[in-house]
Amino acid sequence: MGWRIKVEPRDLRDLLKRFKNPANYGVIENADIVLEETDYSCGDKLRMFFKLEGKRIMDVKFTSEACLFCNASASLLADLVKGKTVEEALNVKEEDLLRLFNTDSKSPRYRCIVLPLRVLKKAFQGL
Amino acid sequence: MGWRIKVEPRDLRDLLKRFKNPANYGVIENADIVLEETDYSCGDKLRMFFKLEGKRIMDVKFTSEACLFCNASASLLADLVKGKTVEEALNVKEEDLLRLFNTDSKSPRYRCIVLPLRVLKKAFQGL
Amino acid sequence: MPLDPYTVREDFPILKRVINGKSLVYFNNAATTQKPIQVVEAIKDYYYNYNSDVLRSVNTLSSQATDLYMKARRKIAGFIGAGEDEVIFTRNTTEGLNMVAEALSGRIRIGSVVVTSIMEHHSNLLPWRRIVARKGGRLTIVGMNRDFTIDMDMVEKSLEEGCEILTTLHISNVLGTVNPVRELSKLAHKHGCLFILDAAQSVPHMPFNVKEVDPDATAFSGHKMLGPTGIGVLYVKRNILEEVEPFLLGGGMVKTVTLETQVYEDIPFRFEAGTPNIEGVIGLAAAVDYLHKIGLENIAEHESKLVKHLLEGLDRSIVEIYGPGEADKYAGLLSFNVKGVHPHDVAQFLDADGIMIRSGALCAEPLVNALGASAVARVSFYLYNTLEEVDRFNESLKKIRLLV
Amino acid sequence: MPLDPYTVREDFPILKRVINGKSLVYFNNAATTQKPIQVVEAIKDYYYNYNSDVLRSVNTLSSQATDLYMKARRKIAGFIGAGEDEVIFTRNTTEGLNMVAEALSGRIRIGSVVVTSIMEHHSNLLPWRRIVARKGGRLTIVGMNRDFTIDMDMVEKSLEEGCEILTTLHISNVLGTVNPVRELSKLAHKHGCLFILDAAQSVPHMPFNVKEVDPDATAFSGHKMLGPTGIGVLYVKRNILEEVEPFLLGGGMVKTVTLETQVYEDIPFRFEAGTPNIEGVIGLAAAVDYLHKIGLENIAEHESKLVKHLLEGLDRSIVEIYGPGEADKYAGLLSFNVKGVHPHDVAQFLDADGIMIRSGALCAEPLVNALGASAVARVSFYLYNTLEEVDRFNESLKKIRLLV
Ligand SMILES: Cc1ncc(COP(=O)(O)O)c(C=O)c1O
Ligand SMILES: Cc1ncc(COP(=O)(O)O)c(C=O)c1O
Repeated sequence: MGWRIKVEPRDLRDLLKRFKNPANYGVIENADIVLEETDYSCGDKLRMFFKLEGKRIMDVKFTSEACLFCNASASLLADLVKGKTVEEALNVKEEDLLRLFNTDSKSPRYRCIVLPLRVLKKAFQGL
Repeated sequence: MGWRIKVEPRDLRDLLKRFKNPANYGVIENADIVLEETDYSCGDKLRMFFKLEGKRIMDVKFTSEACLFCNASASLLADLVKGKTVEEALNVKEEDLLRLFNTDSKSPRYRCIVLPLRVLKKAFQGL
Repeated sequence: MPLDPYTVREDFPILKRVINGKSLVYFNNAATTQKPIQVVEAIKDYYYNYNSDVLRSVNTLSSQATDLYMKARRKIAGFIGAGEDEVIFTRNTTEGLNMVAEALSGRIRIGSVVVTSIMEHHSNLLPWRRIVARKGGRLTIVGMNRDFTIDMDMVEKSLEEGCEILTTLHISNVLGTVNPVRELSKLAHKHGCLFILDAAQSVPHMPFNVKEVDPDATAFSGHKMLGPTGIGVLYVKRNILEEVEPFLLGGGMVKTVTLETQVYEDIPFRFEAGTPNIEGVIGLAAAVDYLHKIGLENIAEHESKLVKHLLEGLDRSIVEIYGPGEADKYAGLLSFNVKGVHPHDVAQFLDADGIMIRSGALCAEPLVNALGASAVARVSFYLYNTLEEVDRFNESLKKIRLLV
Repeated sequence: MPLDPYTVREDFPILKRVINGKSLVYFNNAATTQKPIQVVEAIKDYYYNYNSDVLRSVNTLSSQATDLYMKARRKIAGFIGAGEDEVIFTRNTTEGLNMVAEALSGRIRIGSVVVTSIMEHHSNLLPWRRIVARKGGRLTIVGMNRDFTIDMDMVEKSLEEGCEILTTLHISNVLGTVNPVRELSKLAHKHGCLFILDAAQSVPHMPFNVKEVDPDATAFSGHKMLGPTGIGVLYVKRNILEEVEPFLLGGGMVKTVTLETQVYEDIPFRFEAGTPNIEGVIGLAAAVDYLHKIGLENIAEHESKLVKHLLEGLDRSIVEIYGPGEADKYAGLLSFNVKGVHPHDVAQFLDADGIMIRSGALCAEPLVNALGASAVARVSFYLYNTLEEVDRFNESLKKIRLLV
């Protein structure tokens, strides 16, 4: 994986191909936790659904009114934490997601990319 | 008359000589109008007393916790308007006072010098 | 004499920047504008030659600073045709609107009505909503006409039913449409209602005079008109200023203070507590000089040309344009969406070509939602933008088919 | 390494000015300080290379500006040992103190007590007086000890009788004395009371860490520490910030807004409505860098030396000195009166020699009155002042015998 952002329309196109209909998009009807957040750059809305068994994350899905980067990030994050424990998931860092996009916190898309992680951390807070 | 300000300690000394115990300083016991104002440069307090007969100004006095310039200006203004009508007094301009001190509205003492006139105008407002 | 943007551009060093290998195209002027050398140099000159406290100290430096400050204040007041004592310096439009709402809260009682519109920026919705909630009043939110301006029939109906305050924006920061502010103020006053105007997007872009428009209060921001951030203007009619409570209390807004009580300073100083943003006022006055030199009519005309050119180049088969769709109905900004592409991705795509636009809900979520969107992309112009830049934008956007 | 004011002066172009034929001596630093080239150039660099909206737009320019802004924010928070999310940008100390007072007004009920001191600047008296008046609470004003610091016995007694908020200044802008803030915060917290600190005169002049002093909130101004006007800092502990209502509402402080309601942004952004003073934050961060480079310990030590020299030179037969009178009891400022001469006239007299001081009630009328005066003259130092300047001051003041 790895998309360099800030550079070529081509990169956006590749990203689009892979995430036009992103994996893990959708609703978990009997979710244990549902959380929605909006980003303060005034745009991305993201809702995440978590199904747990004890401290283990059995399933993660999301719905959104969000951009490519936010959707891609949510989709990848869901893959990353499925099957892990809540504690392990809380150890995922912003950098881990940013690295998947070959970028850092200075990217114009920084907030889009880290939004899913913020939702996850808030969802698991105090668990 | 005429003190150039902003220049020499000598000028201040001359001013002091003349206004150490300024004319018209004091209280009018049966004044028709008494008004006190403080200047927003945080310092000068000036109280003015007016004795009227109809629309004619019979006497003006002042008391103050104020600097030399404010005292001098109040003293000179009192001389200037005594015997005049309220309307004539209201026609006195800031420039008239500033000219007595050979200065203009850019002087550091501008506010001290015009305070007596502001008190007078407020006192006669609506008369 | 029409404005020559190429001459103007010489005064804006940032426009020479290269971003992502392309020369910068700055189309985000409704968010904030660039600053000319003249403004930056005025600030620098102040700092290196006159910096002092103002309105307080008896010394030459302070008098000189005070003189510059008061001249700047007069210039800024004059720019909108206001009296010097009717202008209060704020941080930005947002603070100005919060201040009026708080100041006028005394007029709101149980059942009182404040009328506003669906078009408002959050900064002119939330403060009023808070006031009416606190006082048990009611907020009526009127919709738009087909031409995407405020629905005058609804306004009139609301006013007839009785209302304390009518408040709306002049130019929509999402749609670029211009509300009929003179009719609004006449209508409001006819019904004994105050008219408060959010002029954040109009004062920088067109001739504006409070004597003609006749709002009871209006707010705008320096940073949207070539001036510094951190400085805004709130105009309020003298008679209202005389009767409302100061917002912030402290140094500089009192004549005298005892252990028991205080006497407030005269207007407008009563409303400016603490050390003011002196450099901001001086920078904004330099911006006003600059705008005057170019001419507000010329700026408005120039922006019209740019919008027209933009509209001609947009490919309507992939682009959805918000608002009336006819060039002469827009002030210098326009929002759109590329079908099937999130506006953040559109912005990113244009950014790769060195073109800066804004995307999102533009701090006007209710309006954007009413347009059937959750976010939009916005192009907003100013005096230094050129037809060539619009061509570059239109070319770049054509390539977005790749994504669709 | 002790501070060399002559090297420092090279960074302050204004100090080369000639006023009334004499080279400028600037002794009005408690009012506002001069700005070094480094601060002005940081602002200029921002305008000419990065100027954009921050925290909102998806484009390279905005990301770069946001990155600069957030770095500056972290630096300023770090300067006082605060967490990044505990710092709110204000216009000045005055706004900060008004904000805390309003934010904490929920804790004031009928009969609640707020304790403050006779030493306060108007900006830390009036906002609390308004709150207690509105809520039916009571304001207790404690006096001073013989050493002209806050009367700790009175404070303790008031706290024991029950009090919600204790608020005072750190260094008096009139007396130059330093209140025992660690003891005050410990005492307040022991009695379950909040401690609010006006640090306008301390943060610029000495090492200051919120973790050590432990106030629940504290405010200071950028312009008193080499930074721009129009930017101030309000520190508030995270747990308090989480529970209080935002002060201003509008763009940038909400996550989402519907026609009915809104969800506020996380702290601290919830408290910063509208476009922030970006250049102010960037300028202030440059000022913080500058102060760090010199070292706050060094600055405090340098100012001590100047005060000592000043006191040695003052002719006590004509000059009345306020405060404890011993050099080591003063931070870098001192107030006095020349017997029989109004302080405005003293200031004018010194001005003729190119020396700028402040005179008046110094926005602390109750304190000045308690000193038995209606106005005082004040000398206040900073890192660029020299012993030679103090000599010039003392020489000039001797000549005032002419007036006495
Ligand atoms: C102790 C103290 N508090 C508050 C203030 C107010 O600061 P500002 O005018 O920057 O709000 C000052 C400065 O005048 C001060 O010295
Ligand atoms: C119509 C309108 N009102 C208010 C604002 C708020 O301006 P500021 O962020 O300068 O307070 C803006 C700018 O974003 C605007 O476009």
